[in-house]
Amino acid sequence: MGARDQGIVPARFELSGVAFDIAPLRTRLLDDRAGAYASFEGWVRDHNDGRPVRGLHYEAYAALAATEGQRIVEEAAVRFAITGVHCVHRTGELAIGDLAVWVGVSAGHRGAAFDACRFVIDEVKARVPIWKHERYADGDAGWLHPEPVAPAE
Amino acid sequence: MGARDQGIVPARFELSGVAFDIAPLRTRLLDDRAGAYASFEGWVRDHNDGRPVRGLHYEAYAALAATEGQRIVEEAAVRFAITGVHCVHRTGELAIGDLAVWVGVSAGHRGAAFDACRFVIDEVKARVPIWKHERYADGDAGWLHPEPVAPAE
Amino acid sequence: MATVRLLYFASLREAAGRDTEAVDSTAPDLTALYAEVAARHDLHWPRERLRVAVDGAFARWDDGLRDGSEVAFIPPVSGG
Amino acid sequence: MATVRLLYFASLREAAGRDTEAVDSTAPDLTALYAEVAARHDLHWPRERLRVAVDGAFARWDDGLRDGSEVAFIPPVSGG
Repeated sequence: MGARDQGIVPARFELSGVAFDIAPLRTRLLDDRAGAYASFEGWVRDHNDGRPVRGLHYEAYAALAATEGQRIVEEAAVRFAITGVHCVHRTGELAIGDLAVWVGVSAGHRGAAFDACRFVIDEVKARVPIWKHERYADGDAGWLHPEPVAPAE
Repeated sequence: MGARDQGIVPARFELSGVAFDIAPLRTRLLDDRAGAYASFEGWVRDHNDGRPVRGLHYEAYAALAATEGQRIVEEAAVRFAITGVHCVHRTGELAIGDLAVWVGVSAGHRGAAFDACRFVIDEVKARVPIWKHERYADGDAGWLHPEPVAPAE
Repeated sequence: MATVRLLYFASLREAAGRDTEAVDSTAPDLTALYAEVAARHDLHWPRERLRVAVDGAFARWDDGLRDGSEVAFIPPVSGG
Repeated sequence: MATVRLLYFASLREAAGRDTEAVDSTAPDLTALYAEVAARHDLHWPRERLRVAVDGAFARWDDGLRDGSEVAFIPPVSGG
């Protein structure tokens, strides 16, 4: 893609301690050269592994999460023919239905947009030092520390 | 997924002769059971196959497009573990940067959301009777009728 | 003899110079109907590149003509 | 002897009962440092399940201790 050849693909990762609006972030990815936009949102579900969930909390090692997240979006900009990529991950207290993470990718064609979007969320889940603490309806609570080789969802 | 087991996955396809807002359509896909949302947007690019594009027009065989599009989203609801799917395709006159097509999918997990979203846009492009008429910067114009076995983008 | 309404879209519409017309035909099937129509309007699309629909649903080329039906010849699509 | 600041997160933080502490250690590398810390705080995470970071960047377990650095033991992550 022209954008990649010119080395000017905007690639940005951020942590946010508060709820954020996707609309203005999406608008910044609009590009007259781009014919495709793929996005992913992770929402807080009302259950996990069959247990009713009441709410959750994300803790981050902020300094390392910011650098590792930025590395991931920059890897995506190199690996895929895209025109822009942005990811924002929440920290702090979240309720059912709240937006936990957003990834937006613009590209010339849809294949690269989908592939880069999937790459970013997969890598963020695997590599960025953020931990989920779930509170269950039965009063129990706990940190999620998935097995290293988790089955693909 | 529970939603699929219960046979109540909302699946909807529409044509729109005018610009439409994505936000309320996305909101209708929110679901407390859903942890993942994937979306795709097709935008009008300023070029195609190296030729500068000034604008375009989509013509549809509306009756057949509506039934074939609806069949596609219902196929997606059966094939993938999703909680909702919606696709809207524009017809009529569009300018550079305008939204041509939107697909939104909610699901328990991200794999199904991405796969269903990709399935819907691929099938819509291959099967729904909608035709693109491009106007080029050099004054030329023409209908796009891709070869049946187009290379994957 | 069946009377059918033909619909044309995109470049087929431009080539035929109309978006619809009523035709009376004795063609035994949709393949033969397209051959008649292509000859009359000088359409250059080979049938193998087209699909055919009857009354808003995809049909088979060897389907017979139903009197009063609406028949559309579908050139390769380019939505999305 | 190096003085380093340790950071704990998630269940490691709960097990250690603190989110940070300063320690003086003669451990030759980060592997040995974690062994010391795990014994003192009764941490049950095997080192193989953890990653280690120094001054905000992932590090190797056989890296030596840098005096004045910040060391974090990273349990399996669960963002997204």
